[in-house]
Amino acid sequence: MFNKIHDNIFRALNSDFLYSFKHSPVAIVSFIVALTLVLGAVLAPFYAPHNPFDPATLNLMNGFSAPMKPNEFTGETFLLGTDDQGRDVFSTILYGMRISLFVGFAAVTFAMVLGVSLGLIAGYVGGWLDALIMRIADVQLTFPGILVAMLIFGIAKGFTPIDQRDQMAIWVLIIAIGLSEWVQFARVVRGATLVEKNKEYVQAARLNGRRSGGILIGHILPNVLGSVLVIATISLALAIIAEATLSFLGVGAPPTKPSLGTLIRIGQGYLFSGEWWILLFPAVTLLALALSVNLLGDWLRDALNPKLK
Amino acid sequence: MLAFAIRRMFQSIIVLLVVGLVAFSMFNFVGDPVDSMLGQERTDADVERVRIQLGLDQPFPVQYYKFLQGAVKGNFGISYRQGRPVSQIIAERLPATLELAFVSAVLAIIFGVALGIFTAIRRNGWAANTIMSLSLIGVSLPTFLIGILLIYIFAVELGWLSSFGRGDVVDLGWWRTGFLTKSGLLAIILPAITLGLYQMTLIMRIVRAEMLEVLRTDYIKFARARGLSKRAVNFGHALKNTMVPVITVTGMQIGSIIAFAIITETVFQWPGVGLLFINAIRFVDIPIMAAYLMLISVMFVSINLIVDLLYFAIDPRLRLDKTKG
Amino acid sequence: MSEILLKIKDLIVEFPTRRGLLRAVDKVSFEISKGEVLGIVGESGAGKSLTGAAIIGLLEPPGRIGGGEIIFDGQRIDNLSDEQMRPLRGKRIAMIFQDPLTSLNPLYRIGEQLVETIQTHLSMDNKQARIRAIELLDEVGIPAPETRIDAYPHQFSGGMRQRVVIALALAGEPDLIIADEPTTALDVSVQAQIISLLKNLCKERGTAIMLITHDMGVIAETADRMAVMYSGQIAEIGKTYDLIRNPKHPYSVGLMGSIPAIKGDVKRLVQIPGSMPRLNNIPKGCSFNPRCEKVFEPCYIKRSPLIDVGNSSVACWLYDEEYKGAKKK
Amino acid sequence: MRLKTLTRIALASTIVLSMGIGMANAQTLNWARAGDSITLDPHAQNEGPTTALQHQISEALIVRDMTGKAVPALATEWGPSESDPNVWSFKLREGVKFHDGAEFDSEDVVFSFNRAMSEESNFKELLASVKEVRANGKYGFEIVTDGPNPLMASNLTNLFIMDKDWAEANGATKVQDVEGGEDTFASRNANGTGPYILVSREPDAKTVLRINENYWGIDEFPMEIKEIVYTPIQNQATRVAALLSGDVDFIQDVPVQDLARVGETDGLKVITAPQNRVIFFGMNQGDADLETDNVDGKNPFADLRVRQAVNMAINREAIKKIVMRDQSVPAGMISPPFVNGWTAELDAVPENNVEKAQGLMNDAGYGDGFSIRLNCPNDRYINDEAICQAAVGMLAKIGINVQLEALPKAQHFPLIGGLKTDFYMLGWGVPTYDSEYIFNFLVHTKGEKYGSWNGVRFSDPELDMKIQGLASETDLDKRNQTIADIWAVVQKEQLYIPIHHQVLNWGMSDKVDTIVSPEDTPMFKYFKLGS
Repeated sequence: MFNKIHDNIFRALNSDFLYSFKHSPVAIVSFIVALTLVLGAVLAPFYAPHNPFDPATLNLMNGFSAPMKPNEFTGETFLLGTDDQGRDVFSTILYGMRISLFVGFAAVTFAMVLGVSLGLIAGYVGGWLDALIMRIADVQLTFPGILVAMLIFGIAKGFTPIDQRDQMAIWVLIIAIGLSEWVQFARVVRGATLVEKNKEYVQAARLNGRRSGGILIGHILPNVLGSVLVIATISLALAIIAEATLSFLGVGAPPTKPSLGTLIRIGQGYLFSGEWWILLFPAVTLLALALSVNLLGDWLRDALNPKLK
Repeated sequence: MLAFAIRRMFQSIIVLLVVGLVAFSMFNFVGDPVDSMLGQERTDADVERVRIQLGLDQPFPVQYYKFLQGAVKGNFGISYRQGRPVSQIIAERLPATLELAFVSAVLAIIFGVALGIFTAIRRNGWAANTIMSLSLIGVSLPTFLIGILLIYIFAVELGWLSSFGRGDVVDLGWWRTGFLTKSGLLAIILPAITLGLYQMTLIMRIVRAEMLEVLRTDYIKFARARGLSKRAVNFGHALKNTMVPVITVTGMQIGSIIAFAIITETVFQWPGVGLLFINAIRFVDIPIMAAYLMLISVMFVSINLIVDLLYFAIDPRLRLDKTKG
Repeated sequence: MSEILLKIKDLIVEFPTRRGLLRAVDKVSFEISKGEVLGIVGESGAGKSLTGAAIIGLLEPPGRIGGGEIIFDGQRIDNLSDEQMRPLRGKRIAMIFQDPLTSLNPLYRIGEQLVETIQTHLSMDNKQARIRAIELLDEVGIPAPETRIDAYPHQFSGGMRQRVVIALALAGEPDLIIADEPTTALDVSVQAQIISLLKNLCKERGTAIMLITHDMGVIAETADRMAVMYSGQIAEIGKTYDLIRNPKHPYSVGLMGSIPAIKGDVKRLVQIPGSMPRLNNIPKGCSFNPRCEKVFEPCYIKRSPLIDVGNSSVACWLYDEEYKGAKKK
Repeated sequence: MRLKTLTRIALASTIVLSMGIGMANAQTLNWARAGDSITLDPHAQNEGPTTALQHQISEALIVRDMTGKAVPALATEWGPSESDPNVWSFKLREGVKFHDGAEFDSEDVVFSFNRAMSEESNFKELLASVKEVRANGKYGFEIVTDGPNPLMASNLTNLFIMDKDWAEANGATKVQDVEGGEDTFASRNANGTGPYILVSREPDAKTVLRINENYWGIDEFPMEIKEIVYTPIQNQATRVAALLSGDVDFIQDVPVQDLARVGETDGLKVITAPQNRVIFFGMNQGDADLETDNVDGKNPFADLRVRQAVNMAINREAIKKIVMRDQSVPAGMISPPFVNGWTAELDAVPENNVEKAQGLMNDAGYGDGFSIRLNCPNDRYINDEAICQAAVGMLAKIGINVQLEALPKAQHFPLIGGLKTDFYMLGWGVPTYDSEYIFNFLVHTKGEKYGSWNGVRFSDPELDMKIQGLASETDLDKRNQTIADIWAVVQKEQLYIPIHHQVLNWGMSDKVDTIVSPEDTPMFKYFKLGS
C-alpha cells in the first residue's frame, strides 16, 4: 500500500511538468517567494503583531517609528517601523497584501470566468454573436484598464449607498481589473472552440440531435487549460500592479484599510523626509510579489508551451 | 478594401458614441460642479443661477444631445474652471502630451524592438537572459514608483535633470514645442523614460515571442537553406514577418501611452492633457473631462484604423481582392 | 563507379534532454555520387529528415551532430561554423522542404525571393538576376513567368508553389539537393509531375538528389539507390531495383511486402505489428527486435553492422557468416 | 568613438548652458505652489492662489502687507466721513500709471467697484452693504453704505482696481462669468498698477512676470526681484523635489514632513507663521435621527455629553506631534487668533481624557458605542486625510466606530452644503478678521442669507438675532460683548470640535529674504534677495 502511494508520488514528481519545475531554480525560488507571501498574507491574523485594521488598537504617538528603534514617546519597537498613523508597517503590509491578493485573485477569477464563457459562446454559436463579442473585445483592448477602472469607479459611486462605499471600492477594483483582462481568455478559448467544433464527435452529437455544448466544454477546457493557466498567472501580476496604480491615484482601497498600493501612496509623501521605510517595504513587497508571479508565469509559459498569441 | 475601411469607420463611430455616453453619464456622479465653482461664500440663489446657466437643470438625454451636437463641431463648451473654450485649452495642452508620448513611443519601439530581436536571436545567452529578467522587474514595478525613483535619483540626488515641467518652450504659433531648447530637451528625458519603460518591456517581450515563433517557421529554415546571410534571414525575412502581429500590439501600446500619461504627467507636473484631466476630475470640470475622453477615444480609434491599414501595407495576403481583381 | 559527392560516415545526431542524450540518428553511413538520386525511406521519426538537416547544417538546437563525419566533395563539412557553412548552402547543397505552402515567405514576392537567392550566390546585378529568375520559373514550368514573378506566394496553387521552391533550390546551381518529402503535402495528381520535374532538371544539370520520403512509389520511380532507415539507423541500403525486388532486412521485407502495387504511404500500409520504438526507449541490440519475425539471440545482444549482401548492404545478423547456420532454427 | 565625443560635447555644453541660465537670472524668482490662479480677471474669483497672483500685477486701494497689516496702496488716506457715518471716503494716490501707461484716477476706482458689485462678480458679498460708490474729484472716492459699516476697510484689501479705458477698449467691462463659462479678454490679460507686469501665461503650466520700472513704489519697496516665473506643481513630492533640486526658489506649501529635509538642505530654508485658518469637525446635532449611524430612531450627537466625549477623546497633542510634526497650534475654539473675539481662554486646548470621555458616553447611554461615517476632504487642508484617520483611531477608543470617507474637496464640500453628512471636517479662514464672519456662516441657523456652512444643524433664534445685530452695531464695546456672549454659547454647546490652527510653511532658497504672510499671499515687492 505504502509502496503504491510512494510509486505514485514518484511518478508524479517525474512527470514532465514537475521535472521541469525541479530543474528551474528561478521557478523554485519564485514559487517559494510567492507561496511565502501568499501564506504570510492569508495567515496574517494568526501571527501579525498588530491588527492595523482595528483603529482602536492604534496609538498615534507611535507614528513614524523607525524600524527596530524604540519610539521616542512610547518606547515601543517595531520590526519595520510604523507609518504616519502609528500602524506597524510589517502588520500593515501583511494585511495590505491580503487586500491586494484578494483583489488580484478575484479579478483574475472574474476575468477568467467571463473570458472563458464568452470565448466558448463566441466560438460555439458563431455568427453575429461571435462578431459582437469579438468587437467588444477589440474595443476593450484599446482602452487601458486604468481608464476603464476610473469610468466604472465614477459610475459605481453614483449607485452605491454611502455606507457601502468602502466595500464597493474593492469590488469596483475587481470588476474594473477583471474587465480589462478577460479578452485574452476569450480569444484563446474561442480559437480552441472553433477548432474543436468541427471535429467529428461534435458533428456526430449534433446530428444525433444531442446537445453538443456539454461535450464541447468537456473537450475544450482540458485543451486550453495550459494557456488559461499562463494567462491567469500573468493577469494576476497585472492585476496586482493595476490595483496598486489605482489605489495610488486614489481610486482604490480606502486609507483605513490600506492595500499595498495605498501604502505606497502614503509612503511616497515621506520619501524626502527620511521615513523611507513607509515607502520602501511595501514597494519591495509589491515588487517581490509581482515579480515572483511574473517569473512563475514566464516559466509556466515555457513549461506548458501553449500556443499563445 | 474600401468596403473594409467603411465598415471599420462605421464601427468606430459607434464606439465613439458609446464612449461618449459612458463618459458623459459618469460625470453626473463625480460631483456637483457648481459647488466647486462657487467657493465657500455662496448663497443658494447663486447655486440655482449657475445650474440654469450650465444647463444642469435639463434632463440627462437633453444634456447628452447638446453635448454631442457641440462635439461634432469640435465645440466642447467652456471649461468651468478656466473659463475658456475647452477646444482651445486642449489645443494648448495637446502638444505637451503628444511630444511626451512621441518620445516615449519612439524610445519604447526602438529599444523594445531592438532588445526583442536581440533576445530572440541570442536566446539562452547570458545577456539575453539578463535582459529578460530585468524586463520582468520593469513590468513588476508600477509606473508611478519608477517616476518617483527617477526624480529622486537624477534630479534630487544627482541634480542632472530637471524634476518637473517642460523647461523652456518655443511657441510656433500653433504648437508649443520643447524640442527646440536645451532645457526642454533635458526636461523630457525622465518623463519619457518613465512613460516608455513599461511599454518598452511589453514590446520587447512580444517581439521576442513572435520572433522566436517566426524563426521556427519553414520559410525561415528554407531561407537559411538557400544560403542567405544571417542578416538577410534575421532582418530581411524574420523581422518583417514578426512585425505583423507586433504592429497591433504596438499600436495599442501607443494608445495606452497617451492614457498612461495621466500618471506620468501627475508625477512630473508635465503640462499636458493628462494633467489637465486629473485636474478636471478634482474640480469636476465636466466639459474638459468629456472632451478628454472623446479625444482619447478618437485617438484610439484612429490608431486602430491606422494599424489595420498598416496590415494592408505589410501583408500582401490581405490585399487579395485588389491583386486578383 | 562515378565520383563520390557526399560521404557520410557514422553520423550521430543527438538531443541533450533532461534525461540524458537521445540519439535520433545513430551511426549512419552512406555515400552519394555526383548526379545520383538516393532515396531514403522510413517511418516518421526514423531520422531521415534529421540526417538531411545535419548535412546542410540546419539542425534545430538543441539538436546537434554528436559524432561521425560528413564529407562533401572532398571537404569535411560537419565541423564547419554556421558562417563557414553558409556559402555552401544554396550554392553547393540546396534543400527543399515538405510543405511548399509554408516554405515561401508570404510577405515577399516570389521574384524578390528568387533575386535575393540568385544574388547571394552569383554575382549578378538586379536586372540580370531578374532575367535569370524568369528563366528559372520558366524552366520549372510556371506559365507566363514574366508576370507571375511579381506575384505573392499566396497567389499560387500548392503545386505551383513547389515549382517555385524548386526554382529557388536550383537558383544557386547546387551539386546536391536534399528534398525532404517534397510531395507529401501536395495533391496526388501533381505529385508525379513535381517529382519528374525535379528529376529531369537535376539530370540536365548533373545535380545529385537525396530524396527523403515515405512514399515507396516515388522512390521506385525516381531513385537510383535507396536506403531504408529504422529508428535512427540504416537497415538496408542498395540499388532501388534490388531492394524492391529482393529486400533482405526483415524490416525491408515487411515494408515491401505491405505495398501491393509498390505505391502508397508507408505510414499507413506497413503491416508489421507494433510500432517503431521511441527514442528514449530503444531496445538493446537490434532496435527492430521486438517486431522482428526472425529474431534470434544475437539480435538482443548487439546491433549488426552493415553487411554486404550482393549489391546491397544490410544491418542484420541473419546475413552474418557466423550466424548463417543459426538462422534456420 | 565619434559618438562618444559628440555625447561629451553635448553634455559639456548643456552644463555650461544651464549654468549660464542660472547666472544670467540671478534676480529671477522661480515660484511654485500647489494650484494655479484660475483667472486673471480681478473680480471673477475670490480664491487664494488667484488673488495672490493678482496682487503682484494689480493693486487694491488698501492692501495687507506681509505682516497682515492693512497699509495704503492706491488710497493714501481713508476713513468714515465725519459728516455721515454711512459714507467712507478715500484719498487716492496721485501720479500712478497702469502698465500700459494710462493714468490712474477716481474714474477707474468707481468703474472697478461697480464691476466688483455686478451680478457675476465673486466679490459682491464683500460689498453687500454698499449702496453707491462715487468719485469725489479726480483723486477722491466715496462709498455709501446701507448703514454704518465699521469694518468696511478690511473688506477692500482684495478689491483690485482696473483701468476703465483699457477694459472698455477690450470689451472687458463685464466680469468674466467663470461659472457660466465665459472667456474674456480680461481673463487672459492684465493691466494693473502693480509692481510686476505680465509677460506670458499658460494656465496650469507657467506664468512669467517682470518688474514694473515705472511702479510708484519702486523706491519705497525693496523690489529686488526683477522677474518672477510662477509654476503650479500639484504633486507634493514633485514640488519638494523641484525645490531640493534647485529648479524652483520658493514654494508656498511645503508638506510638513519635508520641512526638516528642506531646512537641512544646503542653500534652502523654511520659515513658518501661524495661518489665518482653523480646522475642526462638525457633528449633526439638529436632526432627530442620523442617516449615517447605526443607532435607530435617535441621534447620538444630539446629546451634549456625546459631543463633549468626542471633544475629550481627540488627542490634539498627538495630532500636532505626529501628523503635523509640530506645525500646528492645537485649538479650543473655531477662530484663528488674529480675529476679533478670539481669547486665549476660549482657545485653551481641551483636556484629552479617554476615561472621562468613556464615562460621558456611558452617562449618555452609549457605553457600547455606535458607528458613524466621517466625511473628510483629501486635497484641501494640510494632511486633512491623515488627521481624520488619526481621529478614527482616537474615537475607536471610546467605542465610536468611524467609517472614514475621504474625498476631493469638489465632492466633499457639497456634502456639507447639501446637509448630506452628519460628521465632517471643515476649515475656516476669516478674511475680515472679525468673529461676525464665523457666526454668519457657521453658527446662524441655515437659511437664505445666513448659515450656508452650518452643517451641524444648530439653530437658536435668539442667537440668530444677536448675530444679525452685529453688522450694524457701531458701539464697538457693546459689539465685542455680544461676540463674547455668542462664543460662550458656541463653546458651551460644543457646536464644533476644534482641532488646530494651521501653520504656514514657506520653503525657499537661502537667497530669498522674506517673512510669511498670514494670508499665504507673498507680496514680492517686499522680498529681498541675498547674494
